[in-house]
Amino acid sequence: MKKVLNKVEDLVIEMCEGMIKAHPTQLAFDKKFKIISRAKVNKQKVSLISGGGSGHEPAHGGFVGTGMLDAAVCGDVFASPSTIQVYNAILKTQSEKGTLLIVKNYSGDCMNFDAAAEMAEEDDDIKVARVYVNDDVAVKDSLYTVGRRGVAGTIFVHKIAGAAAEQGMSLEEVKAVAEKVIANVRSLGFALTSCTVPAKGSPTFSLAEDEIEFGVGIHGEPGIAREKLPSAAELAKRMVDQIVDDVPFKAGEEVAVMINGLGATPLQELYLLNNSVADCVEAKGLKIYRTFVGNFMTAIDMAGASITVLRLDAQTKALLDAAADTPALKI
Amino acid sequence: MKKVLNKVEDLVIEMCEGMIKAHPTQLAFDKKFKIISRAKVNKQKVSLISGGGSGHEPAHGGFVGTGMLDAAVCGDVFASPSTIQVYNAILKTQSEKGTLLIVKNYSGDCMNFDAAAEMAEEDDDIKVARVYVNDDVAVKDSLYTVGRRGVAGTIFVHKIAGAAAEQGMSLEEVKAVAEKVIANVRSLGFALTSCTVPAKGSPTFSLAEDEIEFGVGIHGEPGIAREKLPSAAELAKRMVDQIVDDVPFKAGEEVAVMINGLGATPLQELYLLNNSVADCVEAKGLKIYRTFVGNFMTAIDMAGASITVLRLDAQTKALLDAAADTPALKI
Amino acid sequence: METFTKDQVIGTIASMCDIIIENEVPFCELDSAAGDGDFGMSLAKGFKVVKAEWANHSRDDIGAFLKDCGMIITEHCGGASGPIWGSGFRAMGKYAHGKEALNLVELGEMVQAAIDAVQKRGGAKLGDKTLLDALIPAVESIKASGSAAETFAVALPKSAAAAVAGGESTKLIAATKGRASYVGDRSISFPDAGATAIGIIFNRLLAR
Amino acid sequence: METFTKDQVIGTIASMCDIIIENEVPFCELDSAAGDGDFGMSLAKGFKVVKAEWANHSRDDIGAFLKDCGMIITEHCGGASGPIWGSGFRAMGKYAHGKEALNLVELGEMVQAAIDAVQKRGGAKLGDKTLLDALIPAVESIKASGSAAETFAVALPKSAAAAVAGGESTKLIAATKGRASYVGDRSISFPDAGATAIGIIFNRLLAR
Ligand SMILES: Nc1ncnc2c1ncn2[C@@H]1O[C@H](COP(=O)(O)OP(=O)(O)O)[C@@H](O)[C@H]1O
Ligand SMILES: Nc1ncnc2c1ncn2[C@@H]1O[C@H](COP(=O)(O)OP(=O)(O)O)[C@@H](O)[C@H]1O
Ligand SMILES: [Mg+2]
Ligand SMILES: [Mg+2]
Ligand SMILES: [Mg+2]
Ligand SMILES: [Mg+2]
Repeated sequence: MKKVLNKVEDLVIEMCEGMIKAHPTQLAFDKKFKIISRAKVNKQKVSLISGGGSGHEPAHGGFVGTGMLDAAVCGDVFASPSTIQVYNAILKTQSEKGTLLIVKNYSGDCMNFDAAAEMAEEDDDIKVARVYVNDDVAVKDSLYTVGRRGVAGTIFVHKIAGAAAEQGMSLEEVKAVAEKVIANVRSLGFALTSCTVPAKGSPTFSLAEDEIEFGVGIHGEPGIAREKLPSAAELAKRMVDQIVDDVPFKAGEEVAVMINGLGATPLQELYLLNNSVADCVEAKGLKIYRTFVGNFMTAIDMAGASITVLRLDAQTKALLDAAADTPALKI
Repeated sequence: MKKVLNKVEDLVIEMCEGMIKAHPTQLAFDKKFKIISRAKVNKQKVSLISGGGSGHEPAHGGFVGTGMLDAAVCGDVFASPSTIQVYNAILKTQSEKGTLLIVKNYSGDCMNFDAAAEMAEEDDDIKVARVYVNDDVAVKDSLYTVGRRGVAGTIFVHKIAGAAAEQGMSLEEVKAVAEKVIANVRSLGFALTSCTVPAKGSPTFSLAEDEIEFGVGIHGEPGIAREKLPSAAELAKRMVDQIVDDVPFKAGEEVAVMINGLGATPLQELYLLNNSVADCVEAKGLKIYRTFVGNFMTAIDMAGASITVLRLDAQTKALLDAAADTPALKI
Repeated sequence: METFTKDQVIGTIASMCDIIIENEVPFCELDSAAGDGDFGMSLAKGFKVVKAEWANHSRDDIGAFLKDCGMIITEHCGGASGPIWGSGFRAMGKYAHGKEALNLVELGEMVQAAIDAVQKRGGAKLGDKTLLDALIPAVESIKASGSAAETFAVALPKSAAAAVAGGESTKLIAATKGRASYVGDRSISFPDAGATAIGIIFNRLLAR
Repeated sequence: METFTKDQVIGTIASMCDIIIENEVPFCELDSAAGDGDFGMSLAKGFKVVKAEWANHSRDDIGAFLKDCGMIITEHCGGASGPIWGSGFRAMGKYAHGKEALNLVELGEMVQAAIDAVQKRGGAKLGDKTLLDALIPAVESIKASGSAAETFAVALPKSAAAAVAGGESTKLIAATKGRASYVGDRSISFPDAGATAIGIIFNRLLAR
């Protein structure tokens, strides 16, 4: 393993402190509970908290700021933050209008955020609502499973629910907007290489020089199939087909598109992929309202990318366009 | 080589088109001469043109927009755009106030931008000024060499000269500001892995699992020394020392810091590096006015990073803080 | 009637901490095949704190001791393991409130309380390819031994064997809960990390 | 007096295109040691267009033909090679304006014009570890042969040998111009890509 690193066990703390030093007027960091929050809490708006394991940078700390999150709770690499950490984030950003937890749908995250919400409701009478993002179409959703996992689509939930909260909507309204985004967003990812979890020190899986892992998540979990590396155009077509047919999105609808790098794939390739993706999305009769290309929800140092498509309506379009001022996204 | 790619020879064009599709209202693309320019040229301000070989994304196309560049000319991967391409960019963005070319100090780039400037001055009576960015302290500057090369510090020149142009300054004034930035900016980089030039298909150099190449540029050229991977803190100390002692910057002065990823290094490591860098810069008695962490000037898919420090004064501080709205940098 | 004393319970938890810390890497490897490879680390992280804070846990009774352990696990274990093992320990603490010793029937009831809490927290049931697939057979075995008034010496090895068999059985099923569920049928033939770990911990405890 | 006719010049440039295109990969490798590995590609890119547009170049005289080639090289060669080879060809075109044939003295003067243009554009001189280190000895050799009224058959192999020796000599020096200069002393022991290529091209032309 070759990384810019001091001691592995200090990674999350040092990374968060490096982030605070880069954005000292915007962000604050609680070292004990590893909470990145806005430097100044606005008690008059619904508070938005997200978080999860670390290793997804800039998610989630990079999306803390005006128009998006109020706090991000940082677990260890790929491990949900504990109930106590989340509980303290709720206390720290407590507002008059209540708190919305934006949880990526993973057992660990759900259990910890749920338990923390119950604690805050029972012990501190804080109104806490929760939404679970589950945009990854690589995972089959059925009654018998925990359902799809949450990946890059989470950023659209942060952005749109964040704008709703900033406009002064009630907890119920912000939650409804977040759920509308979740119902309309789908993603799919692929890996050219595994990531390396620093504490483990070696890649989680290995791929041959001409192989990809199709349908991966954001933790180095295996995807749904291992296969030969296709061209960017073939990859785009197949992924867009699978995403668009899942909801399904219908011709004439407007969408936002996100081409998300998983950490080690350069912008060069992401923009090249967007070239094909945009064509495929338009070939489906969809109208691209806005596109985001970059590293938003990564899997440490994995080479690969994910494609996210979000169906928009007048309300979500306006909220997507609303001002946001965070380290990783400014609009 | 494992990349998201169609045909290697179409890479630059497809990447540029993917960029335009992501930012259709902001940018325009001239396919024949591979020029990314603002969708709307403002003829009342000095035009700023930069560019160079491709492979440094988001540089330079990502910095085209209000408050920064007017056009970026895209060469093939790591090869300067031709004289004719640059000449056409000058024509395309011609303004009443003249044109400033921001050239990274490489033989190829200098020769092509110089020849293009002469062509535009002689054939079209366009006032063209030029500045050469040479911030890399890894390279010894002497009377007998071509001098230091231009790396990530170029982004500060784009930003600050861009703001000066946007404010309506004359060509002479914008050039003077750009030269002030160049005189006060220094960078140093290191690589954990080589990059892979797509047309070649294999890494330019190879490093052992515990080795870094210290003092690399942004083209996979060898650095100044190959050595054992130090800790992030050691790396930061040594690099900051070398940068700060070069000018030299003096205690009490205010600086901007950029931690620039070379393409495949995740934000996690960049923020962790910033944590150490900020401490080292402050230990030198310098005051950090503003910090930028991210991928700004990459070497395709190289793992590694560079550190840039820019000494500021009242004028450059104000220009650094001025509004900018480009795909890769918004202020 | 034969009982497990408070000191024996405390000694068992001390051994359990050591076993979990020693197995950090192998437990991570168990989680690599279909999970995300951090199970050993997440678990060890909390149990290391349990050990570091050893002198501070209440010794008032078995329940108070287990509750203090449970709070630390909830705070310091990462991932899914924090709420699962934390709520399990806290539930055992609640059950054993005021107790100075446990007979076999009580031991069974206490572990059942842990299982109920884990099910309440995570919503999994037998056959979902989680550590419940080892814990449930183990507790059923203890309960049967309790009804048959067997000695600890007879009952515990049987229960450990049931846990191991339960862990083995997870090889045959596709995960439906936890991270391994995302790979669906590709999780078949790899046993669940949590369930396998339960079998290993039980056996090592017996060996001490 | 012996001369090189317009058709011979055109034939030589045709061969030169082929040699450069055939050597795309080896020329890139020459540039990998201390440069950025793209020299072969950059050069070939322009000469491929010279070939593709072959029928469209003016045949009015040697100068017109070389100038058209030079314009294409300037437009389509990437990197440093575009302005260097482009200005060289354009300068030869200017020198040979109106000429239908060249004697040895004129050939020397024409190559000297190219060298002057390259020096004007790039500011390098002999010993800076650039292609000038091959070109300058080669042209000096031609000039000497011209003064001595040698035949082409005697003069050209001598000039090619001087180019090769000049290329070899770049091994001993640290680059001060071009990308290789950034590695300073680490460029020592690797010959300059451009200078080595000049030697190879001269020799291959003679072999045809
Ligand atoms: N909902 C659940 N109920 C009970 N046990 C679960 C549940 N989800 C996961 N587990 C157990 O947790 C183990 C994984 O723990 P860990 O690696 O810490 O979690 P994470 O999935 O957050 O990485 C699994 O092997 C499984 O035994
Ligand atoms: N200033 C210069 N004058 C003359 N020749 C030069 C100069 N700079 C570079 N060269 C030549 O160009 C060659 C490299 O060309 P190329 O690889 O196309 O350029 P780049 O440095 O842009 O990658 C060098 O080997 C050298 O011979
Ligand atoms: Mg985990
Ligand atoms: Mg080059
Ligand atoms: Mg796990
Ligand atoms: Mg080169």
